[in-house]
Amino acid sequence: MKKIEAIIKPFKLDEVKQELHAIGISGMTITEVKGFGRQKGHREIYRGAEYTVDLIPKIKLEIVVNSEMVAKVTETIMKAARTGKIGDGKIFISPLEEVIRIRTGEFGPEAI
Amino acid sequence: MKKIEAIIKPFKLDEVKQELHAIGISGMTITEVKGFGRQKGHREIYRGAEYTVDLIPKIKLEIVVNSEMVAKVTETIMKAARTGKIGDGKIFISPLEEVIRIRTGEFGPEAI
Amino acid sequence: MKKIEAIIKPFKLDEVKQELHAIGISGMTITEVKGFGRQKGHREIYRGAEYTVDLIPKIKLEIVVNSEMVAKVTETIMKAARTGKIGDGKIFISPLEEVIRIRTGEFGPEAI
Amino acid sequence: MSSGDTAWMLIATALVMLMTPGLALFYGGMVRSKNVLGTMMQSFICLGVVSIIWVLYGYSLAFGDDILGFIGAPVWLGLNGVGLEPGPYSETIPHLLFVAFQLMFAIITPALITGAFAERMKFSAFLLFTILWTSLVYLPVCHWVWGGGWLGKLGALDFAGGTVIHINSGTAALMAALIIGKRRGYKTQPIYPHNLTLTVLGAALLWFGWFGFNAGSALAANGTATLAFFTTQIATGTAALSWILTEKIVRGKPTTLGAASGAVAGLVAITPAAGFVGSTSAIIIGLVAGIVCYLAVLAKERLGYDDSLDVVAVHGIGGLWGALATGLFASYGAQGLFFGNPGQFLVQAIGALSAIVFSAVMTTVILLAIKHTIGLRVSEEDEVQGLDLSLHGETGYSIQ
Amino acid sequence: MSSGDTAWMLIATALVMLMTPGLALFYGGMVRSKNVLGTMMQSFICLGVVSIIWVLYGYSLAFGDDILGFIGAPVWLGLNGVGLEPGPYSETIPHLLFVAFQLMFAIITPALITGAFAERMKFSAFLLFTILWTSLVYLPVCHWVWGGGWLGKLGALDFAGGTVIHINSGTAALMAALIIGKRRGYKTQPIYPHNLTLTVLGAALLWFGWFGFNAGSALAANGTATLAFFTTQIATGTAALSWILTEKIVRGKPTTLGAASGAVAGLVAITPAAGFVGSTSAIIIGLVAGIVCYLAVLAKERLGYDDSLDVVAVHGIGGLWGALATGLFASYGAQGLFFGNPGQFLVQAIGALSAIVFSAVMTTVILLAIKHTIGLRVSEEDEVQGLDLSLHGETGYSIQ
Amino acid sequence: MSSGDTAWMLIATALVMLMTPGLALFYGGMVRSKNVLGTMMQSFICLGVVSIIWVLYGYSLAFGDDILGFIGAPVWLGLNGVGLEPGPYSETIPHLLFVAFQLMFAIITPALITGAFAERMKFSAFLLFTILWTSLVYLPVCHWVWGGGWLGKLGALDFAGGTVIHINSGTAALMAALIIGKRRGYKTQPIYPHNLTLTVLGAALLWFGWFGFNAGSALAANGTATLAFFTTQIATGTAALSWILTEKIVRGKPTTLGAASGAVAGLVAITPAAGFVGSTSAIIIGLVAGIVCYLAVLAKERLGYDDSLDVVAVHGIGGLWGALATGLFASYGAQGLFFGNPGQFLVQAIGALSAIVFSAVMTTVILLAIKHTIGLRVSEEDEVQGLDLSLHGETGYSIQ
Ligand SMILES: Nc1ncnc2c1ncn2[C@@H]1O[C@H](COP(=O)(O)OP(=O)(O)O)[C@@H](O)[C@H]1O
Ligand SMILES: Nc1ncnc2c1ncn2[C@@H]1O[C@H](COP(=O)(O)OP(=O)(O)O)[C@@H](O)[C@H]1O
Ligand SMILES: Nc1ncnc2c1ncn2[C@@H]1O[C@H](COP(=O)(O)OP(=O)(O)O)[C@@H](O)[C@H]1O
Repeated sequence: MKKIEAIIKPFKLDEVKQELHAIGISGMTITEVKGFGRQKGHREIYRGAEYTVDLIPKIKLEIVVNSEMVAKVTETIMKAARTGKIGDGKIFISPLEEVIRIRTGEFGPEAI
Repeated sequence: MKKIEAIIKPFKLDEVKQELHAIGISGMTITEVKGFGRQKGHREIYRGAEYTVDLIPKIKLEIVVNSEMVAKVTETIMKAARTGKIGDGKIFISPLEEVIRIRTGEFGPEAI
Repeated sequence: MKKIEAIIKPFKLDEVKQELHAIGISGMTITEVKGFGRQKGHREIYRGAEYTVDLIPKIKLEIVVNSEMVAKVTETIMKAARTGKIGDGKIFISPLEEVIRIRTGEFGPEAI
Repeated sequence: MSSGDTAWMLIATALVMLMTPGLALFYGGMVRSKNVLGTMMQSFICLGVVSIIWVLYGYSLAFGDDILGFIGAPVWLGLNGVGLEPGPYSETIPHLLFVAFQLMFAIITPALITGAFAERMKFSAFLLFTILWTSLVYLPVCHWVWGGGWLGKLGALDFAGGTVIHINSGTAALMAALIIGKRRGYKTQPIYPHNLTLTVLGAALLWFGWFGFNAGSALAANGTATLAFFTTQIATGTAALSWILTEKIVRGKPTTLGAASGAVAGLVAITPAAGFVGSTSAIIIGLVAGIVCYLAVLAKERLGYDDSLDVVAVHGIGGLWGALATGLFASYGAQGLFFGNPGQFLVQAIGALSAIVFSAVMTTVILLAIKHTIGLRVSEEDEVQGLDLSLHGETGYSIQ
Repeated sequence: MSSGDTAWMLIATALVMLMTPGLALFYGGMVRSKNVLGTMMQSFICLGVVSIIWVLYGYSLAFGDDILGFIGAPVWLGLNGVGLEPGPYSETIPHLLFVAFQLMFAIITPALITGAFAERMKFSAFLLFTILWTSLVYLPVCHWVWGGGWLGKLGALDFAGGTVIHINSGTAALMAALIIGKRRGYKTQPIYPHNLTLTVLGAALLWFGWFGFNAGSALAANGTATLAFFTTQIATGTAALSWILTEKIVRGKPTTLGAASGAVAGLVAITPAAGFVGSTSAIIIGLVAGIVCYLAVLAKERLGYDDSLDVVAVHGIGGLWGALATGLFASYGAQGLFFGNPGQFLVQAIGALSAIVFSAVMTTVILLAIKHTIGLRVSEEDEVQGLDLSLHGETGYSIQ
Repeated sequence: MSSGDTAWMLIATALVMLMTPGLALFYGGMVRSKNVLGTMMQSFICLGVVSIIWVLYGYSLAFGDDILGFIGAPVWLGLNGVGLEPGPYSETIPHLLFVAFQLMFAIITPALITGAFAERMKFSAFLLFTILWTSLVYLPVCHWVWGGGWLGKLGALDFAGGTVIHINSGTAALMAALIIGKRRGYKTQPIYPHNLTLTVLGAALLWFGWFGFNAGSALAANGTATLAFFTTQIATGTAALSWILTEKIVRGKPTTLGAASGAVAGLVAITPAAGFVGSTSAIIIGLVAGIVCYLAVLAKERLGYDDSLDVVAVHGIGGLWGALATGLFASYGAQGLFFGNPGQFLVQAIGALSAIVFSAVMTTVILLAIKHTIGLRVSEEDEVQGLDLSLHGETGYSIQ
């Protein structure tokens, strides 16, 4: 089992979610985050003061999958989340040792 | 050392926190997240329009523990977070290589 | 490649961000979280009722780096985030198997 | 007819109307965010429900020719016969304007009660309750005091509604809290206000509107209106201050919610007295109101009933103090105990007591009837999800 | 001159002024949080733009000596000759006070339209539109009805602006929605209100201010003002209720946004009728307004144009119903169809129709002219980012 | 006594009362969310503190028989002898109503200053400051101008408080900002408004209430009140516009905060002139106010003192411009320089200057006294945590 984390642009969430659903991903966890990277932020003006805001709103998806699904999931995300402009985000893949479903106590692949 | 991540129902947070405290867990980090899974969302109505919101508020706990504590912690979470209804959430366990306490520079098990 | 997660005090974010930038870290992802630990919370009063709030606002940084950068990054965070008082936070280091840049499809160290 | 008095009563009526949305904000800010709309809705929709009742039969039963001191005769059903000429209750303003002014009082009274059962009542049950309570409790008590009924004849002083509105709704609130039961998680989970800026704003609108409530009760733009206006300001400001000073002593910190609550307590307490007392008395009435109502909130915590937004402590106890204080401090147009007329204090006590008993009994009957027919409370699941989504299919905020 | 009438008209004018920020909140709460300031700004800045127009030439073109029934003569440019003595439009209040009162109507009318093109118009285009629309559409129609123009002479009844303000802005809204096109993501992404507490607050301020709007239109503190005041309250409360009951039937849940929207629909519908009808007629007008405007919202969903905040359904349809209803129910100071005067209904229909045609044509011309010169719409990128940041460099909220 | 004038002054007084909570919202929205309640509290509680002072001795010292042109005699302590009959300051309204109206001015003036030291003052120090400043600065300056003191006798024109309220509080704000020092993190961390919808709402309530402030200062419902009302509207709208146009030129974007700030600047500037100038002059006064106050904000950024919410730029500079502009444009009931009376300009300058000097000196003395006794500033830790939690034990929002 692997954990896939993807940082994407917020307005792409619906599309990514739909495409993942289409390839059979039935669960994921979503967090609102702020990203710092190559994409530059925006300027804000409040009376005399000006600020450059370099933290950009992003969405983080966490998806736990069986190892054999990893390639398919990453491809799907890449296709759906891509705009081609700086700031499209990243996908991180990390090892996972165990998954448990709280409701039933099932674990391993069945719990996903 | 392991990292335990648990996605639970928000209103179970207090109970889970208490039970974990009772078994000697003295630290954890909590994030408000949205979950997508088997549990179905709700309908919202705004004038003419209706929306089905399939992202459900959840709480993510992150708890770093020594490997020997993993079983106890997961059991405790499972007991305290369980309602028996769909959407109770998941527990993910992943490897961790190092922990450092910023204040003291301690690392490894002492830092937890 | 490694994933470094740091839980820090919110008002230290700017300093940490700057210092990391100075050592060449060009990307990170930031989440508002609540921490539970040794640091004690505060008391809130609403008419007749009093509450002790033991969840303290913290900032979580996630930084993916090449393995050789890990030491430098953790040192930098430790220096910038430290106040010496309880609650300065933790750094967690975990293995990462793959990184992909969505925009270009690059992967591995190039994608960071 | 006087255009000056009419001008004042037009705007005074508008001011009292604004109090109901002000209350919606005051209450809305104090609940958890999942219940903010459901809570605001309960006040807001009273503007609709009670308006219709008032036209159909409400005004007539409250202010029609007296029947045995208890209720008005149905002489003005559908407001037939109510015209634009000055009417029986005032020489200088159109009869219909008096109807409008009194309507606004009838609207806010059931809205006040909603604070007691906030975060757990079914919307249908709430609507039914409002219709029944307005008809069976508000209309009679209003008639007793202002419509030519027995309490008014007895000489009870109630300048702008301490008994009719605050004791009445505060008593109903207590019964409602007891009958509907505690909120799920009360005392075991943290339940606290989600947006105190709304609450402060609501308190401000209440304060502003209350000038219409109290000074408008003079039914003219004259010296009495001025007196009521001024004592309202002084008592309210003082009560805001005395509440937070007491808090500071008891808890160590003066809170903003305390200042807002104290202001409302002061407004409530000065209501029956406003046009009868002087500035110094107003300071004392406010001072005591801030302290006593705060202590009543603390008492609730011990007694253990869940009056969600402290209607009993603020309106019940505040209204009671105000009614009695009127019997102590009255010196303009009437005399209280401190001005040589102990009988007035007794009359005030009788007035308060009868309102308490009547309201308690009737409210209990109405609520039990609803409980055993359509039910009062939302399901546990709905309560956990929050009224906004479960009853209204909405969420208050989606601020990213 | 009457100090009572002047007192009432001073405060009535202030009340109508408050409606524009009230509208800013009402609309602001309904858009996504990234557009809240841009949306509020469009209403707020009308308070500046239209005030200057009004002084320079607006008042004169609307209310100056009639030229062919169509427009006023430029006799009071820069308000020269307008004094503090009672003026041609009222015997009992200063002429300048009439100017001030009418200014507030001129301010809110273009602000109402902004709901149709919310979340996508350039600020410069909006400013230009407001200047042109006020000058070329509002001033003439206002003159027709109230300034001595042909519709007034024909006998069209419009107590407080059903035709001048609501049909007029509602029609403009429809053309604007069609010409500017749909919001990016309309029907494919979720687009819903970000803060309904603002919307409820806005509706409350509108309701409160509308007492000045309607009862102030009597230009005196008298029986007619009282009647307009009372029917406003009754129709509004009833419409709030009938909207949510219809919702309950159609969708299964009564919503808070529905109650607020229903209230506004009721306010709109009673506007032309306020001083002409009785309480029972007000109930009927409100009842129908709540149902019809809600159905008009549902119809929009089918017809497919993107009138972001339902200006057409609420102001256009609500105003039309009100104008026609005045021709049916008028019984105070004028007679409608149900009171033996079918001719009035016809006149009302003619009034409504001419406003619709004129407004539709002129609005289209103005918008197309702007579209093909400086452009109407923000870039796609700016629309995605939101107006607050892209046009104004601000964000509404940074609440941690 | 006139019921029309009384009606107007009752509501005008209520309108001015509403300005203080309006200010609480205006300021509250501009601070960081951790300080929202603490900031609102400082305005709100002035409603209590100053009310009590006013009854006990404030009114008497400001308006009692003149002593050497400097202060009023303590003839009305506890408001003894102040009745409901028309009093010395107006023939047509109850004396107590004049007391009430003036009280509202005394309340908002110290509240205005709080913007300068927002986000860092101890609540106890703030309370003490408010008591001392009201007693030692406001009361004398108010007496000088309106209570029969030397400035009024000299012929200084101050229709509704440009000198007494705005120059006075603006000067105090400057000294306060200098003495209390910068906020932790000023210029090194981002410090920006947390909720501009509150600020826009606050500006709207200020605007609305200011009609009572300015037009109420006529003390009657007459032509002068109408003039003051109308010029208030025109100057305010114009200033909102001129501020954002200047911003557009300087920074590239017109902001919502700018529109709200410009409106307040316009309100401030027209205050001393309101009943003395015509519509065209009002446009010019507003136009300049929007530009000058915005430039004063930019100047602050260079000068480096931390006047958190720009009280100096908006009230100090705006008030100064207004006072001088009155000496230029006065043409109703008095003549300014442009209408042939250069002497008036000189008198205005003297008035402004003496208020500045007196306020600066006295405020400095008071603040230094507090600083060296109980201390002015919260601890660094409390400042980082925010006033809401550290001083009041509350949080503004817990919206999930
Ligand atoms: N090294 C990193 N560690 C963690 N998150 C990162 C890292 N680099 C980038 N990110 C995240 O990815 C987002 C996009 O990165 P950015 O450099 O702006 O553009 P791109 O995705 O096109 O390379 C950032 O906003 C941040 O959230
Ligand atoms: N594959 C997954 N990856 C990450 N998070 C998941 C995954 N599946 C479920 N979740 C999380 O767990 C929550 C509960 O899952 P759900 O399928 O609704 O019910 P259950 O826990 O009873 O299986 C989801 O809301 C989501 O946050
Ligand atoms: N075992 C743990 N697992 C996950 N997060 C932890 C753990 N222990 C502490 N934390 C996080 O670190 C923060 C700081 O910890 P705390 O015990 O308060 O002080 P210190 O960092 O000085 O040891 C906590 O608020 C929490 O967010």
